[in-house]
Amino acid sequence: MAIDEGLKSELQKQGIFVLPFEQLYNWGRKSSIWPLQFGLACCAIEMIASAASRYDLARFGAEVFRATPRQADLMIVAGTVTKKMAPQVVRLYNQMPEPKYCIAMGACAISGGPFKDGYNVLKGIDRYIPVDVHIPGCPPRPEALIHAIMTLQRKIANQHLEKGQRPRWYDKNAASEYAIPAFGEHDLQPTANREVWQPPRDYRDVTLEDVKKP
Amino acid sequence: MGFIGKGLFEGMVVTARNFVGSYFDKERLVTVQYPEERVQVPENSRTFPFLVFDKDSDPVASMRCVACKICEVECPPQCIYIVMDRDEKGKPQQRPKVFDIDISVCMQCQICVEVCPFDAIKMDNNYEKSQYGRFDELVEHLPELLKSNEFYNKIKPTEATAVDAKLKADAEKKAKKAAPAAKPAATAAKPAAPAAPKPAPVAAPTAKIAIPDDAPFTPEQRQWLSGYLSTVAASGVAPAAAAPVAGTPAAPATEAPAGNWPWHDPGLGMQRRLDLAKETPIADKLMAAMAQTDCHACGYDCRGYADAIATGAETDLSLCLPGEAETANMLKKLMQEAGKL
Amino acid sequence: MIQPLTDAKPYTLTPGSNGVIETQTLEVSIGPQHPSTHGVFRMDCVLDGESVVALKPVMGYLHRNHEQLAERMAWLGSMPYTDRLDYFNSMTNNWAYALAVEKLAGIKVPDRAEYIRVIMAELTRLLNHSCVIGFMLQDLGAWGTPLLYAFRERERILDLYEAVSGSRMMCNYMRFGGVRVNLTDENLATAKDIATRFPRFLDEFEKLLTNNEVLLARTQRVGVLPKELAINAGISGPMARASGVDYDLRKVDKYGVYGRLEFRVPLGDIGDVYDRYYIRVLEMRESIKILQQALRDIPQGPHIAPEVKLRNFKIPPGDGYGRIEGPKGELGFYLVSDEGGKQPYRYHVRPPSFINLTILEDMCVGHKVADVVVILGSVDIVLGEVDR
Amino acid sequence: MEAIEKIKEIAAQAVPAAKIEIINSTPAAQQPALLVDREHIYAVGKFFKEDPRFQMDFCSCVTAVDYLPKADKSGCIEVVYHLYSVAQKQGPIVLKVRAPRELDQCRVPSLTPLWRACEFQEREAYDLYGVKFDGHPDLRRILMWDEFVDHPMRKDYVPPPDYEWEPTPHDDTLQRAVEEGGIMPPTAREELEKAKKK
Repeated sequence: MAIDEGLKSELQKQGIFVLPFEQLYNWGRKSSIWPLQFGLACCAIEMIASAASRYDLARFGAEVFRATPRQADLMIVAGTVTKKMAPQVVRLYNQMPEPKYCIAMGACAISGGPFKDGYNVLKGIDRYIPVDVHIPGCPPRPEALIHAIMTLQRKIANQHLEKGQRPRWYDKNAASEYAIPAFGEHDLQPTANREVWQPPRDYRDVTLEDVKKP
Repeated sequence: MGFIGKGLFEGMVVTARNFVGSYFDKERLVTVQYPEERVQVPENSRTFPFLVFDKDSDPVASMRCVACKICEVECPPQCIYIVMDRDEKGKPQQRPKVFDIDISVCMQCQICVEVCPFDAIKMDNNYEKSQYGRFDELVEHLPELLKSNEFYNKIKPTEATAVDAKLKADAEKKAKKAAPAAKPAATAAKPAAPAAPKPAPVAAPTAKIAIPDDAPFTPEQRQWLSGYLSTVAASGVAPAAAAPVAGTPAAPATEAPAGNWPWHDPGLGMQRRLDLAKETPIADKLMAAMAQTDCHACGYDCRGYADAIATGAETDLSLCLPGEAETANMLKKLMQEAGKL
Repeated sequence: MIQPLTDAKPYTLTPGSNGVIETQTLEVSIGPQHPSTHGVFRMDCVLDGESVVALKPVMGYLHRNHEQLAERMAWLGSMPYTDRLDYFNSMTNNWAYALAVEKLAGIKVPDRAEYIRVIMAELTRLLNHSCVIGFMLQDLGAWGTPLLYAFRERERILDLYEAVSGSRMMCNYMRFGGVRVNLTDENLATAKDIATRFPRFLDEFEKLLTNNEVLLARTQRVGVLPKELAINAGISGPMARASGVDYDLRKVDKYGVYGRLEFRVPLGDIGDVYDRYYIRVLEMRESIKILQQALRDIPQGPHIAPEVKLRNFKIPPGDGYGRIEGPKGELGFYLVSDEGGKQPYRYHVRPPSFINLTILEDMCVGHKVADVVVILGSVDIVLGEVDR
Repeated sequence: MEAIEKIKEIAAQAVPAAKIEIINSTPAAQQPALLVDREHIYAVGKFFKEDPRFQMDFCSCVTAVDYLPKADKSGCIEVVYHLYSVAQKQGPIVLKVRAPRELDQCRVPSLTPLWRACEFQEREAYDLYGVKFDGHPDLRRILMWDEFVDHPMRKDYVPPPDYEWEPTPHDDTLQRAVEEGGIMPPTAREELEKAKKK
């Protein structure tokens, strides 16, 4: 059921907004992303800065930092996830109700970043939980976090309610909890959740030839 | 002293003043309405590295990076990966074939910029890099990394102007140094003429004059030379005589600094350089085995490193990063031949 | 696995032997995810009713192996990592590391660089102290307001940092033998502007807080730290000075050019949370004095010692300990160099906030659980530094 | 403060049984240390703390250093204490004590009864280096989790195999990855194994 674009804009001029239910629904969801008040390291300070007066995350409906995961929609993994902290992070994500999103803020949260060679540093939170948006940077500027939230809003706005295109969490039986790693004698057990983390393709193949291409 | 609750009241006055003031006082109205308006980032601001090239028409040829791998070694989180470009014969081309920066690891410390002797890598100030994916999107390859000098000038005018001036001065100095050496070099190079490019046969005036790919010319020289040769060809003057004089011998001359080392030319292959240094003392031979980029990756220029090895001041033979294993092996071989190892 | 600190007593409502109703003690784990633990820090508290009976700090949730990574890379490579130790104060961290290396290598720093370092360090102190007070008030329940004011001022200082060093938080600004970029006149004017404007902000801040009855009621005589214990437990920085320990490395070691600058060291006498709050306000006022003197006296000249090599920097074998007065206390680097000298053989950070946590239990026992977060807030910890 | 030789003399007089040795630091740093034997480190520390000439009441920094055995000398774990005096504003006196590297013999007396400042720092040295401090009131792991068995800052510590594919790996990293069987794309693995066979 599509609405004619011309008619739509004509109506809009007269103050009547016609839009599919899906769009209204997504608009509501994307305009009230409540993050979990949860900072890990350096990036958390920039996260606070983006919620403070100068960058004012409230303009995006995302300033309501909730202290409990039960009331949060978004987990901003802001900082280095160490192996000692990883089980807690996964547990927090498990405790969040669906639909839930995860932003990996900063190099450490994405891949371990500069600390990736450390014996106690997890090489990216996406080993255990799915990540929706990655923000590179060390730390990213507050604007970069806002940009990521806008990116996430775009993702939410493009989700469909129709059967077959629905996001994972509309399915009652879909997993919303992820395995929590246990502390082992030398390392976390398991070291990665293979259902969540898949190795990518090999990336060492973009060469000078690709520059010459128009 | 005052009444009970005076402190609280005073505090509320402060908040009230801030609240009301935020409507009138610019000092108190601090919010930046990103994304509609943006904070003017200072010129020094840095996010992720990019590679500079000089000419828009040919980014590959005018790339400043010579793949010396200093940044790869010095990068604290090891997020740079470089493979040197080689032709079919395996001869280094003084430019990277692969240059990857994993910006999901990069800590924006700017150390790569500081250690680069060629001003080839610089810091961008674009921070809007959020992506849905991690590997496909967050690894920057050559096509994304290469940015023009104009772009660099635009984002960091002061710094880029200084860099341009420095590069220009360096080039002039190099040319000046080369000028007195030009004449002896020209005569010296004559015996080596057979190896020099055979001038194109006198053919139709429109014919493109082919300059062999391995001829030791910089792109500018190459361009000038092909222009020159075609005018010569077009004017009907026998190029057979003109070309060797005008073109070939001049090339090592512009490349060779005051020391007049014919092998000091990164465009030549290892074997060719060693041939040129055949009859010379061990220090020169060692020098000929280097990559000739004068990148200071070893802590010296090529001459200095060779002298240091020859005098025994430097014992580590694996310091020549752009020369890779080829140079290290050759240095070892030369030292063994000289009986110093 | 949480190990119980005490044996659980049986829960009973029958009167005990002396007529008092016996209750069970309750073990509460505060953190690692908690709004007022300043990061990923955990406290295992044993509560009797609302009173704290025992408390054990649990840390390591941000242990990211800074020391081991530093032992694998060149001396310079660790400089950007020091930014990430105490991520509020990257400038002073840089300075501490540079100072330790300069001590080992015997490098003399040009005068202008020393002045630039003083300016940057004092700006950092302003930034750190105002934010700490904001965070502490946040723990007290003053949701937002003081913190927002502090962050508003912080942005001004960060703008200067970015203009000078290129990054807001992770400056990576100091180099062995000086600083990376010289300060321009424009930067100096900005710094002057901050120094003249900051007292006004402090006045406002103080009006908001210092005499506030709620703050007084919640902080006075809470978390008292006696002077002897403070010295014995190695407490340093504003926390020690609030307990009356007259020990400021800027006065004692006179590193940099602090010997030439005039300032007082404010001291508290009770050592409670309020003293620790007020000491920071007073220190900020002294910092402004230092800033004004440094901005007045800053000489022309080179900003870095020219003989110091950027690459292949080597240090003769041996060890040494260099320390500075960071905003949180004594920040020291113990460095060992071996035969090669290209990288540290041992690289140890003496983090002030880690050692300042030693007496957390002593300060908290006997107080209500709501006071624990305030006391922790007044210690001023940053987990990047506690766990490294 | 007096020269280090003088300090050593005074300390040797006060604790006659102690074996004290001067270790020089980097020439420029000029922080020579006193190496004290394990049996007497507590007595020497107590002397420096209480003697009115020194009054070393502030123990600033405690750390351990792991020296691997070399051709000419055996390895050891060295615990370093930096002492300062708040009362007299002087210092540092650096005390060092050495213990064998073997885990069961790696014990030194704890100085926590003298200075509370050592409490957490000695726990950290125990956690990361495996030095057992006799007399420490609460010697548990502090940074790593309780179930962890290794001492990761030791120079011979081998990290667990958890290589994950990095787009910018270096040859030695990749080599290690193949040996460990880390998480990596199949193409990369095939290529590497081919290269290895060659």
